[in-house]
Amino acid sequence: MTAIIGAFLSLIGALFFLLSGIGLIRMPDAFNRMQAGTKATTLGSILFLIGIGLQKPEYLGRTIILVVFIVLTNPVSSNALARAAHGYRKHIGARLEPDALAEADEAAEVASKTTANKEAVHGD
Amino acid sequence: MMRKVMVMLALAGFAFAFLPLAFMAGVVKEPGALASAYLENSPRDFAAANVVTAIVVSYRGFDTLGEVAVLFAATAGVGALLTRKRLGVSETAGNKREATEILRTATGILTGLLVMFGAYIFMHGHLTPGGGFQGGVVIATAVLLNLLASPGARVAHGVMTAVESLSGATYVGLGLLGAFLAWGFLDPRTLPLGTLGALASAGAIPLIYSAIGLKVGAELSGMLEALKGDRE
Amino acid sequence: MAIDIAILATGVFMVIAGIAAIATKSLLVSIILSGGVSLAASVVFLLMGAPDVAMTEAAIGSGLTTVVFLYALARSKQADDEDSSERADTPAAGIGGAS
Amino acid sequence: MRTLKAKILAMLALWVVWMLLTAPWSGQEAIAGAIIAILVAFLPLFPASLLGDLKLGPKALVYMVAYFFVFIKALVLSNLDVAFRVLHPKLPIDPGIVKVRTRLKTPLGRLLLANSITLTPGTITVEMRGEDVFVHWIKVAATDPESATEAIVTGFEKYLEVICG
Amino acid sequence: MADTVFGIATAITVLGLALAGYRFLKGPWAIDRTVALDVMTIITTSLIVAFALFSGRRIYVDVGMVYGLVGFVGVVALARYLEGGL
Repeated sequence: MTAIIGAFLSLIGALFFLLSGIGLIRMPDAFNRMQAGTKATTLGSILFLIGIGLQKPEYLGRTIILVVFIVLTNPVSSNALARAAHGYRKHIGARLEPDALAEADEAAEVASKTTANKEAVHGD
Repeated sequence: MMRKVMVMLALAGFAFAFLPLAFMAGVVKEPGALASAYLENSPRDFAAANVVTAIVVSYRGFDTLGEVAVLFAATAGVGALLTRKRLGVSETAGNKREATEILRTATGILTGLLVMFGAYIFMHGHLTPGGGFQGGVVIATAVLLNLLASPGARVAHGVMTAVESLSGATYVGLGLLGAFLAWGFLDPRTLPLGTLGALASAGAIPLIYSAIGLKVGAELSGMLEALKGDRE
Repeated sequence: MAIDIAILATGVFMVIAGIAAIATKSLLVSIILSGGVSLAASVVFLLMGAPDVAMTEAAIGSGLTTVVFLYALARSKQADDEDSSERADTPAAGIGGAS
Repeated sequence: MRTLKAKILAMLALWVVWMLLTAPWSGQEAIAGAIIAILVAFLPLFPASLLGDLKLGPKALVYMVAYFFVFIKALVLSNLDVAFRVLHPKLPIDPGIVKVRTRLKTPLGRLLLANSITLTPGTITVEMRGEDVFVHWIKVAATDPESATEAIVTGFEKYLEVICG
Repeated sequence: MADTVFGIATAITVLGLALAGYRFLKGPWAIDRTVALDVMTIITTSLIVAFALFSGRRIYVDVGMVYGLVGFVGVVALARYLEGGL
């Protein structure tokens, strides 16, 4: 009985894997591809691996470690990628309607420039 | 253009030449004389469930010692070449962008897990796939993650050198012990063989593989730190 | 039978990625694609029943070698920038375009 | 005191992971795992003081369980949202980066918050600076920080504040 | 019953992997390839565990764990290179 439940859980997880693939193909830029890829593979791998663990109970320990590892690391790597992609937003043609991060960067740059000018004036 | 075409032709030729290999994988064949001798003897001689480990550590133990020595020479060469003066790069650390807080925190949590996983791999080399080299690379990966998360950080050189020297000395010492107590240099039968499949089995193989793993991990960490480029 | 098809498909992916790695002009894209080749090679080794080799290929071939290449690329670019006394502030420096 | 608590927690966690890895349990494996866990947790190279922020009172434990279910629900909802957007023939997206605020101070809490935001409907954490969190939102519904915080952060923050300050 | 359903699940997963591989080969930007590499690593890790189940050898799961770990660190290294922090 648990074997059949596990197989169906794996099937649902596989559908989410397929969804992540379709998302990578259809989405227009890297940020949105990341949205589809990260979320769908995380839930997909949880369901797929736990399904395998239910089919063969002696696999369950290792698949649980693998699931914890993926849930912990997958958002971190996609966060690092998103930050890297933000540096290239004009290149990759990403449409970002309000871009609060770019505004904050510009504000910080202007602030540092004005303080530098003040210091220069002070030095004179 | 011509060069690229030639390279692609060579690549296609390789693909064609290796095509029959793909169809042979599922076919069960009789292993050759040497292979069947190994398969038959190694569980009896060394009580190692993983035959590859028995071959690498015992039957071909001297080769493995040579490989470790070659790796040591290579990393020492990288370390000697990539000092700051030689590269002519003055203040590289200043130009580097800091990583996010998220990556730094996650690194702090993951490092212990990765080091322990590396230890698991090289301690179970005689039971599961993997062994000293793979476990050492996993440990080096943990150090690499720290270097990626905080480029300005320094790896404790003294600790690395101490670990490397100690594990290298342990490796050679275990080999000499085999020469005196058992049949020859690097013979693992200095400890009781134990039952097939338990952790404390296969004589000294787990100890030898632990020494190799720590040595490889320390060497590769030192190499990555040298590649980081801004060391004194 | 299914295993033969899997090996063949992974091998085709490896060949295409290898050709693309040669054909591209950007060094960065070349490094990424050769990392993909190594990951596929590791799967082929596992499918052929050599888990030790597969683990070595995954750990060294795709992890360590890719990172060493990336470090080398970053270092050589820094040396170039210092020579021409320009800083690599422009994001265009490392994006790697269409292959 | 806090460091010692962190080390002991890290040791226990590592030992549990070791036992899960070596599934058919035996005494030898348990002893070897304990030795390795103590060595790794007390190694001076890798400080594990992050786990010291975790609170272990009965209220925190109840909130941990509740947070687990909230997280799973948000994860499933976000995947259904992705499925809707990806499979819709017109791709209903309107992406942008908005700024939200968090009150969390401890590194562990901020990591958990960032990971939770990344795995919930339509959002990815891009950057964290002080109390500002910049979030890529696949369909921007609110641009001012207050209402965006209300929509994205508050649901997790009230649990994480109890779990790890 | 369970075997059939699980076989279908594996076939669907391979299809998802093929779509991600298409994006990996096509690009157009390095960052797109890296995103596709991230997705491919996780799907392949799951497939290695499924292969361990098919061939009935639990030790293959270890290979999958090393694979997932190395893939994560590789993607983080690529991201750090792209943002100029390496």
